Amino acid sequence: DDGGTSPVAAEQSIRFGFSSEPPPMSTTGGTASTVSYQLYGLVHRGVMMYGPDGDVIPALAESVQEVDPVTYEIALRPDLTFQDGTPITADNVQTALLHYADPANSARSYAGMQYVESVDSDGDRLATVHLSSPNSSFLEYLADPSAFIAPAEAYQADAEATIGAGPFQLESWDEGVGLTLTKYDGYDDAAAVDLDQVDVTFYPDATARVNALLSGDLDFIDYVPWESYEQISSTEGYQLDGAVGVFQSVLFNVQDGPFSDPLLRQAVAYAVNRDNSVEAGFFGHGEPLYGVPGTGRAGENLWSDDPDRARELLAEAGYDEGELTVHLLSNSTYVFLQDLGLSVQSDLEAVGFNVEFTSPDWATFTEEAVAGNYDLIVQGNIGNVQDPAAWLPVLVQPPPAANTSFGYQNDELDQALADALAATSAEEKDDALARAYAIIADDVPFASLNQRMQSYALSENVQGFTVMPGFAQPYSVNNFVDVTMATE
Amino acid sequence: MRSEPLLRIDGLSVDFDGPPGRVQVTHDVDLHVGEAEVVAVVGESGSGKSVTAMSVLDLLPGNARRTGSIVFDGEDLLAAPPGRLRAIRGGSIGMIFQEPMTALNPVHSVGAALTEAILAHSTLTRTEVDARAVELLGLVHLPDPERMLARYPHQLSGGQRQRVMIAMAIAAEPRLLIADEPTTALDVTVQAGILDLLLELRDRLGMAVVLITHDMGVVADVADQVVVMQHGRVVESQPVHRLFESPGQEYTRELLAAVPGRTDHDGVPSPDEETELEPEAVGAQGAPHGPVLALSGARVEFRQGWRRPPVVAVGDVDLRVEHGEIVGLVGESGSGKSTLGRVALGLQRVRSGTVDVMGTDLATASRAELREVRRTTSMVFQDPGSSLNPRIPIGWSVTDPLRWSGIERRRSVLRERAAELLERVRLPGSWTDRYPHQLSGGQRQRVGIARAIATSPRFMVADEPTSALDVSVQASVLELLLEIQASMGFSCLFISHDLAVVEQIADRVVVLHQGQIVEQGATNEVLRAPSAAYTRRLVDAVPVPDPQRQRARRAERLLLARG
Amino acid sequence: MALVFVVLTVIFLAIHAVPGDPAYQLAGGDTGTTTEGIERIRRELGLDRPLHVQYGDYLAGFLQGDLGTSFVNGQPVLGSILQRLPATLELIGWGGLLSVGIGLPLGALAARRRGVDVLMSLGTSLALAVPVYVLGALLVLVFAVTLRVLPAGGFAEWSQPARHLQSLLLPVLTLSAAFGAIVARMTRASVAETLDRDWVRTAVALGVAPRTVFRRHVLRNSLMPVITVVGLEVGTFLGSSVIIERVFNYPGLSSLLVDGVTSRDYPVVQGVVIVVSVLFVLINMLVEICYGLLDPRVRLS
Amino acid sequence: MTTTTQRKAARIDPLGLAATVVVLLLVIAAVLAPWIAPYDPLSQDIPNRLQPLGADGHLLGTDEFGRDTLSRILHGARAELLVAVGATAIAMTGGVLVGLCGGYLGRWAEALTMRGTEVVLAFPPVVLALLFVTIHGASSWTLVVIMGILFAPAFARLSYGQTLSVRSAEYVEAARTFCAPTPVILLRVILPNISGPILAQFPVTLANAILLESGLSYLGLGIPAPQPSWGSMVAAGQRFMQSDPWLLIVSSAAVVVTVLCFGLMGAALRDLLDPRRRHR
Ligand SMILES: Nc1ncnc2c1ncn2[C@@H]1O[C@H](COP(=O)(O)OP(=O)(O)OP(=O)(O)O)[C@@H](O)[C@H]1O
Ligand SMILES: Nc1ncnc2c1ncn2[C@@H]1O[C@H](COP(=O)(O)OP(=O)(O)OP(=O)(O)O)[C@@H](O)[C@H]1O
Ligand SMILES: [Mg+2]
Ligand SMILES: [Mg+2]
Repeated sequence: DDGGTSPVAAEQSIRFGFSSEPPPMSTTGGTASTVSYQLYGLVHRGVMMYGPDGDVIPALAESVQEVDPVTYEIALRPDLTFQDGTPITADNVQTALLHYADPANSARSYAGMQYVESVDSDGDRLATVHLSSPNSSFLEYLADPSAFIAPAEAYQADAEATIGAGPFQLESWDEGVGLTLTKYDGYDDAAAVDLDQVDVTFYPDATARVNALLSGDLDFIDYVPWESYEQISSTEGYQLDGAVGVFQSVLFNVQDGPFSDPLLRQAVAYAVNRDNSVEAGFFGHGEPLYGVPGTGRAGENLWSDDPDRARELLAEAGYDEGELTVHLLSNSTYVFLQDLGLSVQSDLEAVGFNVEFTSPDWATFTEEAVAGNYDLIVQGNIGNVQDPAAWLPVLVQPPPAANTSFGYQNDELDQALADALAATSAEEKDDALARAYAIIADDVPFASLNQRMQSYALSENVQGFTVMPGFAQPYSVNNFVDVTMATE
Repeated sequence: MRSEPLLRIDGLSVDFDGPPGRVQVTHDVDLHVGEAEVVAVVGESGSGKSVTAMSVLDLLPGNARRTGSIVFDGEDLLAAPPGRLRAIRGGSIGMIFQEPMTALNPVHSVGAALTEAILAHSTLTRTEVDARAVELLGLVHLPDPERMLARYPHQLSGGQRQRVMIAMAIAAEPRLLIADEPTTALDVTVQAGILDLLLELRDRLGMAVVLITHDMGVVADVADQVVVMQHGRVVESQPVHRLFESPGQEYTRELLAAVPGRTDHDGVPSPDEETELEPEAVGAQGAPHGPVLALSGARVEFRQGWRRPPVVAVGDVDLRVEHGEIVGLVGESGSGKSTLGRVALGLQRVRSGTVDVMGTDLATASRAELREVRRTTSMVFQDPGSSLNPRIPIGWSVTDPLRWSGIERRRSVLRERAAELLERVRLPGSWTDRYPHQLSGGQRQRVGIARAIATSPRFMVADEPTSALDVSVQASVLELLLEIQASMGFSCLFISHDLAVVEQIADRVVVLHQGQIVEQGATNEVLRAPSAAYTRRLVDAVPVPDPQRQRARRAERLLLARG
Repeated sequence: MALVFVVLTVIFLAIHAVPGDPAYQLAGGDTGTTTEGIERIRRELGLDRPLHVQYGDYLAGFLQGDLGTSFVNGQPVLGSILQRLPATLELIGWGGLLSVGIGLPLGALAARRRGVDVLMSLGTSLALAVPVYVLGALLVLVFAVTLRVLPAGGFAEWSQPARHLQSLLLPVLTLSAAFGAIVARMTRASVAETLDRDWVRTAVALGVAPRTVFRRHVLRNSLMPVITVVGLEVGTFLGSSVIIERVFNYPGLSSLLVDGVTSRDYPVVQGVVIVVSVLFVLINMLVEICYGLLDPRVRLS
Repeated sequence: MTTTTQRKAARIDPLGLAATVVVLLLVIAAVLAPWIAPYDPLSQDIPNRLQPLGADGHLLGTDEFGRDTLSRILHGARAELLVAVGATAIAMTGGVLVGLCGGYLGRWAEALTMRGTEVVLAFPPVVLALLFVTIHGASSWTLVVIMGILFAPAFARLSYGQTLSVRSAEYVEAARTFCAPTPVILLRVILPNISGPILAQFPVTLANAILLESGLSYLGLGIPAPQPSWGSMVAAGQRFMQSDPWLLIVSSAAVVVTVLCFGLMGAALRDLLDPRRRHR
C-alpha cells in the first residue's frame, strides 16, 4: 500500500518571552497586567471570549440569550471539563460570577461584574444572570480573560487558580524564570489546537527580550519596545505584529490647584504637540489623538494642536506668561511616560506655564497620584470593553485612581454616559454620546495625547497568529489556539 | 705572583639620577679580590662602600648608572645577560646587606626565607632543606634554631635578623661573599663567632670575602688586604699589616687614630684615654634629684601564638638611671636590650613591674601623661632605615620633634634648625631635602641621632646609635653626646655592643644576659674587673685593632676552643 | 550576628518608611480597584497592625528561621531566596575568579612596564566607565544575535553542563570587566609600592628567579588592599548585579530584591537584604582570615 | 627645601600633567557652561531628534528630544563634578579618616568603625540608594550624601587594612616617641605611606559614582529628569544604541575621559608622594 500511516507530527512547541513574571493566577485581586491576560488566555476560559478579530464570541457557553435587558441565560457546552478532569456545570458559573461581583474581592473584572445582582443555576448546563441595571456591554465583560470560570476551590480565600478550562494547562512554574504549558486534551476544541507546548520565559528587560528573540532563543515575544521596531522589522525571518490601542493623556488635579479651572485644562489640551509626543514616547509608532479613542469622528476630534489658542486660554484664566507654576508628576519606571511628560513639559512651557517636573518610581507615583499630590500627570489607559459608554465612566468618575483625574466629577457627563449605556436605540445612544463628547471637549477631564502601537514580535516559524485590534489587543494571545509552528 | 683575581673592579664610577640632576657618588674605584682572600673595605660613612658593593651584582636602584668594569672569574658582570647574572647572584657571589631590618620580607618566616635561599641554587628535598636551614642557623650562632624557623622578622632582635641574613647569604656556599657591615648589630662574642665562621668557610671552600666594616678591630682580626675609601674614591689599598704599621694616607692615619682605645695592652681602653669630662659633676648642677628612669621588676613577654609558651624577652629587671648619668647597656644579641629601651619610653608594655620615668609610672600613665613625659625624652632607634619616614625629607624628620612638642613652629626657624642639626652630626646642612633612601647607612643613622637631640631631651634611649659609623664620625658623635650631657645635664640609656664606645661614654654599665641583669656597676670596674662569667667572655672577645696581636689572640682562642 | 539584627531593623524601618502602599500595588493601582479591596488586602497582609507589632512578629519569625511569605506571590521568601542564591553565587564566584585571574596579572605587569601601564589605565577606565548594560548589550549583540554562538540570556541548570557554562559565559565576562579593572588598578598601585622594598632586593641578590621574586616578595606583600577590594566588591555584587541579571535575564538575587522594592514586597526585600548581609559577614570573615594569613604582623598583634 | 616644589614640577609625569590640564578644563567648562554652551540644554526640538555628530549646528548631535548634546555635556559636567566628584571626595575623606582611626587607635575605635562600615556595606547599594532617595526625594544633594555614605566604607576598609600593616612600623613608633599628636601621626605619618591604594581607589569610585548616578537617573532617582547629567545621558543613549549610537558614544566618552584623567592624576600624585618612585 501507500504506507497509509502519516508521519507522527513533530512536537509543536513555541517559546514565548513574557515581558514580566505574572502574579500567580487567582480569582481575587486586581493585578491584571498584559502578561496575566496572556496567561489567563492560554490556561483559562470564561463564558465568553475575544475571538480572532477581537469580537466577543461564546467560549464555555454554547449560547447566551438576552432574555431581557437585565436577564441573560447562559447555556454551557456539553461535556466540558476542567483540566483536573472534573466537569464544568452552571454551578461553577454561578460561583465565579458572584465572586467577581463582590467588591471585597477586588477582582479585576469587578468594573463590569458589579452589575450582577444574582445568578441562578440549574446545576447542569444552564445559568441565568440577573443584572441590577441594563448593560449593553455585559457580554464583553464576560469575555474579560480575568473573568474566567475555575473550579470552586479557586474561589476560596488565598486560593490559587491553576486549574482552568482553557487549551493549555500549567505543567510547571519555575519562579523567576519561566513556566511550561502543555496542551489540554480535554479542551472543548482540542482537535483544532496545533501547539503541544508553550514554553514561557520571563524577560523583564525589553532589550534582552528582543535579543533573545533575534538570537533564536525565543519564537515569540510580547511588548516590543518601540526603539527596537526597526531592528526587528529589518531582520530577516522576524516580523512585528501590533495594533494601536492604549491611549495616553494628560490628567489633572481637578480638586485643588490651578487645574480646577477648566480654562486651564483646555489650555493644556491645546498646548500639547501630539505629533511630537508620538515621536518622543514611541519613536513615531503610534497615532496622535485629539479626543476620545475608538469613537470615530464623533469623539476623536475634540481638540487640536494650537499653542496660540492655549496662550489665549491661559490669559483668559487670568495668568500672565510665566506666572503660573504647575507640578507635573511623572514616573521613572515607564520610560515612555516620562518621555511624554518631558515633551508635555516643553510644550506647556512654550505657551507660558512654568512646569516643575518630578518623576519618582512607580509605587511612589501611584501613591502620590491617588492622593492627588500633583497638578498634572501623564498616564496610559485602555478601555476594558469597546463601548465608550461603558468604559468612559471609569475614567471620569470616582473612586480616585492613579489613572484618572484627581477629584473629577461632572454630573452632566455622568448622566450623558448613563443615558448612552441605557439607550435602547443606536440613535439615542449616539445622541447621548455626542452630548458627552461635547462636555468632555469643554470640561477636559483628560487631555488626550496619542495612542500607541503595541506589538508582538515573532519569528516566521510562527504561523497563524493574528493581533486583535484596538482595545482587544492585550487579549491577542487567545489566538494561540490557531498557531502552528513551521518545521524546517 | 698573584694570578688573575677572582673579582676585579676597575675604574668603577656610579652616579644617581636625582632631582638635582646626575650626581656621581663614586669615582674610578679599583678593587681586586683574590681567591680565598679577605679584603676589608673601610672608610668614611657615605664614602661609597655600599654603593660599590651593590654595583657588583647590579643591585642598585633603577636610577643608578655604573661605568667602568667589573669582572668576576673572567666574566664581565656589567655585560652579563640576566640569566647568567641570576646564577651568579646568591650562587657564586653572596651578599649581606647593611641593614638587616628591612632586608627581610616581613611576611615570610625565617624558615621560609632560608628555604628560598637554599633552593635558589640547589635541588634538595624538603627534609634536606629543613636540615640545612637548621644547620645554617646553628652556624650563625642562633640559639634554638628549630624554634627560630617559625619566627617572623618582627619577632627577632636586630642581631638575630642580621644573623638570619648572613645565613641566607652563605646558604649556597658562594665563592665570594660581599658582607656589608655584617656584624653591626652583634655583640663581640657573637661577632667573633661569625668571623670565625667566615674564615672557616674561606679555608674550607676557598671563599673570598669583601668585608665592609668600620671596626678596625675586625679589620685587624680577619683582613688580608685593606681598601680605604674616602669621598667616593679609593685612597689607599694595602695589605693589612702594612696599613696598620705605616698608613700611607693622612685620612687613614686619622682613621686609625680615632679608634677608641687603640692601646698597647688589650681590647679595653686604658683609663688615661678616657673622657675628659666628669659626668657626675654635671649631674649635680642643681637639677631635680631622684632617678630619671627606675625600672623595678620589669618583665616583658611576647606571645607566640596560642599553644607555644611566650618568649620572656626581659625578666624582672631592676634598673636605675640617675639624673645626668649615662648608663651603658651591653649584652648578647637577643638578650633584651632593645626591648628594655623600648620599655623605658613606654613603647613596650610590661607584663609586670613598674616603669618610672621622671616620676611618672609609664605602666599606668594616661595618654596625656605619656605625652607629657615624651616631651622631654627621645630615642635613637637601632634601625636607622625603618625608623625614618620614607615619604618625607630628612630635614623634616629631624625637626618634626620640635614642632610636635611645641618648642618651635616657625617654618623659617625650623629650616635653619634642620641644617644646623644635620651639621652637628657631620652631614651637609644642604641635605635637608634629601630622602632617607638617598643616604648611606651611616648617614641615616646620623639623621636619627640628629632627630633625637633636636628637642634637647632630658632623657634619651640610644639603641646602638653608632653601629654604622666609621670611627672618626663615631668619635664626633660621642663627643656631641658628652657635650650635651655637660651643657644640659641629660641622662641616657646607651645600648651598645661596642665595649670601647661604652667605656668611653658611660658612667655605669649594665650587663644583660638572656633578659636578666648579670652585672652592673661603674664602667671601669665592670669592664676591667668583670665578676660575671658572661661579662668576662664579652670583654675577652673584643678584637684589638692591631693585626699581629689580634691574630695571636685568635690563634690562642681557637686553640683553647679545640683543645 | 549583631550586625544582622541592625541590618534587619534598619531595613524594616526603611522599607516601611518608603512611600508606596503595597496593598495598593497588589490591588493593581488603577481603575477598578475598590477601597474595600485594598482594606481587605491590607488586613490579609497584616499591614493594618501597628508597626511595632509587625516588627515583633517579623523578629519572632526570623528567630525561627522564617522570613515570611511574599506579598506578591504568597511563596515563602526563604524558599525563593534559596532558589536564586546558587545562580547568584555562581555568577559572582566565576566573575570574581575571572576578574582576579585577569586583573591581578594585568595590574602586576602594569606596575613594571610603563607601556602596559598606560594601556591598562586606558583600558580599565573604559571598562569602569562603560556601564554593564551597554557592555552586556554589546556582547549579546555580537555573540548571541549576530554570531548566534551563545544564548542571549537565561540560566541553564547544572544538569546540562554545556548549556550551563554557555549561559554563564557572557554574564561572567560582563561582570569581570569592571571588577577585573578594579582589581587591576588596585594591584598596580599596591605592587608599585612594594617593588622597591629592600627585601625584594635581598631576594634578587639571592638569585631567586624573577618570577618567584615577584610572586613571593612583591605580590604577596601587595595583596592586602587587593583582597580588601575583592571582598568589598563581592559583597557589593551580591546585592547589586541587578543590571547584569536584567540584561542577561539571569535569575539571581538582585532582581528579586529590586522587584521586591518596586512592588513594595516588604518580606522579600527584608529577606534578601538579611541574607545578603549574612553572606557579607561571611565574606568579611574570610577576608579577615586572609589578612592574617598574608601578614603575620596583623595576625600576631 | 625652597626648591622642592620646582623640582617636583620638573619631574612630574607628562601624562599626569596632561590629565590635570584636562580636569582643569573640565572644571572651567562646568563653571562656564551657561556662557559657552551653544544652546539651552533643555530646549527641545523633537522633529530633529537623535541627530548625528555635526548635524546642522549641533557639533555633537542631538538627543532623543532634539536637545543639543554638546550643551548637555557641558551642563552635565556641573552635575557630575558636584555629585560624582563631590561624593567621591567626601567618601574618600570620611572613609580614610575613619579607617585611619580604626586601624591605628584599635579597640573601641576599631570596633566602631569596622562594625559601622559593615552595616553600610551589608546593604546592597542600589537598595540603600533607592530607599534613601525615595524617602528624601531626588536632588543633587541627596545624591551627594547617599553616595558619600555608600562609598565611604570602601575607603575606610582599605585604609584600615593598610594602617594595620603600617601602624607597627618603626617610623610610626618614632613619631609617637617624639610626641607627635595622634592627628599628626594619622595624617602626616601614616597617610602618606598608605596613599597608593587609596589614590587608586579614587577613580574607581568616581566611575562607580557616575554609573550609580546613571542607574539612579534611569530609575528616576538621580538628578531630576530634564536636568542634564552624563549618567542619564548614557542611560538614555543605551536605548538607541543600535539605531543612533552617537548619544551613547559621546556621553560615554565624557565619562571615560574623566575617569581616565582622574586616574592618571591619581597615579601622578601617588608617584609624587613616593620619593623613591619620583627619583627615577
Ligand atoms: N615581637 C616579638 N615576638 C617574639 N619575640 C620577640 C619579639 N620581639 C623580640 N623578641 C625576642 O625578644 C628577645 C629580645 O629582643 P631584643 O630586640 O630586645 O634584643 P636585643 O638585646 O636588642 O638584641 P640585638 O642586640 O640583637 O638587637 C629576642 O630573643 C627576640 O627574639
Ligand atoms: N639612591 C641614591 N640616590 C642618591 N644618592 C645616593 C643614593 N644611595 C646612596 N647615595 C649616596 O651615595 C653615597 C655613598 O653611599 P654608600 O651607601 O655607598 O655609603 P657607605 O660608604 O656605605 O656609607 P656608610 O658607612 O654610612 O654605610 C652617599 O653619600 C649617599 O648619600
Ligand atoms: Mg653603607
Ligand atoms: Mg636590639
